[in-house]
Amino acid sequence: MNQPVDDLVRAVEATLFAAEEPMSAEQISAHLEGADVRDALRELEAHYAPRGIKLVERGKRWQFQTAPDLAHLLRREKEQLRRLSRAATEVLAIIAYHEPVSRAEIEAIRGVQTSAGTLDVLMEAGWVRAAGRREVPGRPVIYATTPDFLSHFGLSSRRDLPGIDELKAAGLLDPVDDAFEDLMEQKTADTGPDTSEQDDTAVEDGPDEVGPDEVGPDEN
Amino acid sequence: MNQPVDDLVRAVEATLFAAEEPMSAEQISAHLEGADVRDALRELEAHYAPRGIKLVERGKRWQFQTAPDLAHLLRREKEQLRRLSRAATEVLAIIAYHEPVSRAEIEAIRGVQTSAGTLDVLMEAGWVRAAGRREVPGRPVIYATTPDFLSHFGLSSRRDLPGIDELKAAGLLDPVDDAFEDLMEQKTADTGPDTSEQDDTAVEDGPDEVGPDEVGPDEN
Amino acid sequence: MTADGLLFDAAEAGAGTEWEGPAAPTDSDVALYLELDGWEGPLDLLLDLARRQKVDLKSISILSLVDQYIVYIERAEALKLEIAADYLVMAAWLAYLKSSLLLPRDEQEDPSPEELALKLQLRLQRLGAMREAAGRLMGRDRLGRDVFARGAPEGLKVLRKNAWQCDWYQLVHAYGQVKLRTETVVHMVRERPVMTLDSALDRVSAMLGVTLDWMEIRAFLPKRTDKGGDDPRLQKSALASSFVAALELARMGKAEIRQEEIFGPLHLRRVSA
Repeated sequence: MNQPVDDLVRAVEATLFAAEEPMSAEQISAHLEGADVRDALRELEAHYAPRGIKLVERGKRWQFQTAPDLAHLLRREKEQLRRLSRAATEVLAIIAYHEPVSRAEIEAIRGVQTSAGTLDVLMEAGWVRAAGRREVPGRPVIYATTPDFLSHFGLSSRRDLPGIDELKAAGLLDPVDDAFEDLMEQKTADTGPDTSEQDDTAVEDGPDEVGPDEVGPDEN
Repeated sequence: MNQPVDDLVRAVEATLFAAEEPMSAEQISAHLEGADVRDALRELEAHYAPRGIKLVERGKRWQFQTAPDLAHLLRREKEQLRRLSRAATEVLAIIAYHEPVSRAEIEAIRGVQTSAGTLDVLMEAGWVRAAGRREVPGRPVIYATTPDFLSHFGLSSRRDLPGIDELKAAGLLDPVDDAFEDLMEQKTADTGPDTSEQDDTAVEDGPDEVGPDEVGPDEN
Repeated sequence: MTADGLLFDAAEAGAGTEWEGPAAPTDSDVALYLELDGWEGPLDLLLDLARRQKVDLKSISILSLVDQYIVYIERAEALKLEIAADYLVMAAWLAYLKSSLLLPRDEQEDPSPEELALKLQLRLQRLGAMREAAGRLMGRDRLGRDVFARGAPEGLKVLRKNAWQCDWYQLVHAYGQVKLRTETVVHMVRERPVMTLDSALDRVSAMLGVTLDWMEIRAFLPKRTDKGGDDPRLQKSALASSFVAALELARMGKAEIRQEEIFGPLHLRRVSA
């Protein structure tokens, strides 16, 4: 009934099974004295696809986990997640969809200051990390998501973020000023060519002077 | 390529996978709304038999574990070359020339205290062993060299070690040399990262390793 | 372009209103008042009010949104609820925006009220999009809630084993160092032929007693033929001692010293009493 299983496949299977953390193909390979494990990973992924356990790739790292459709069987005793505040979920989403992003940029979208605890919670959860500084005046710290974020939310990569393509296409991931400028240009294009000169000037002047703050009174 | 897997089998598989402890058939059954899981367990056991993971029953409780023949993957050993510290080398030499000796005797010969770590290192290296106790008050442990010691240093017996007169003839008792080498050793320790290994050992051995202090306790 | 023409675009449509955290306020106005703390600032409240225009999410009216906001704030004030300053500032700004949008404009303002309204709408869109995205993100199969990692992984361990290095030379050399360090150190002072100051004093004063003439100091030294007198070290010692003896005798007034040139021969004679 059982066919013999390839030795390398068995070794990769056992390694990932015993691992306490997701492992990249390189890490698995290093653990198995440099063997090329990519085929074995694909084979295992296919083998486990219909089973109660799955082998999944999350941000280039592989891990075994239970099948999502069995959540109802497992959840009752294992609910251990701390609920995130609404602020924290919003900040997390903004970082994930815009990364890397500075705190000021997060606040521009949310319209409120981000309390110090909010980013801390996300960093403590291991989902968000500081990812350097933006090379603009003040050199603000910028934030990005981590591989653990992808693991936790079951994303193979950031491209898996729900609706990210639509949001991108709709320009909703662009800053307000950019979107505004685009809209004004479209408007200009729609109206007659005779007024284009005047409108162009207006458009060019507009966004420069009107920062996001000036759209409405900011809270502070 | 993959046949569909029975729902109950999948559920048992996921339950055992996520479990933090081995589970009895009754526990699994209770977790799965009273389903009879025995057949599912047998099926899983057979399914995993040739794989890198096994489902095993131990004292009526079931658990997944890495296949025994792959246990070596869980604990890999990596050899790290490390130079013996000067303190350890001295202690080893004293044991070789005077064996069996107690720690107090070693200290009397060296003129400085010997940290416990030093003897541990020599025993870890497999060159020194505890060789019983000296029948004097306090019954101190006495130490001797091992056959591994002889083979590592290319000696057929301890008598191959050169005597004091030979050492003198070879210039190994030359005080100028000593001072010079101390200087060189200090210099080496101060420079490049290539000596970090040596430094590590020095830290382990603590005050023993500090050259000039070893001249004698009267320094303080 | 009128304010009413400002639309939320399609991406806003069909947005789920579910996300984790505090539940969205209910439709009841009373609840609205009580849950003032439920909003994170004026933009959040505006977005929520916009979502309430359920007639058509695609065509939110900025003007009616402004009205709703202002009414909301006014009624909250009427109930003497404490309202954070930023809500009031937003209310004032929106009132200004509304009047600008409604009143005929004589002069060209820059930016125009339509542009300000558009920017406000764009901000609301972005916040709405992120709120929806957060909801969908939280609704995914999450590790530790919907899917689970292995409960008790054995763990992969890499054990570092030390391979200690030492060779024959280092071993033997170390022993040599120990021996050398602990060897008893003995200082030997060899016996040397010397003439003490006392014997020089005796000798010089005795010899001075024989004559009143000047005598060169060398004449006081032991003869080569004396016992041990041929030892240059004794000669050196005797010269030094005799010189000191001569100085001593001169100090006591028993002898005179004379030297005719620098480094010249040194003479002494007895002082006649």
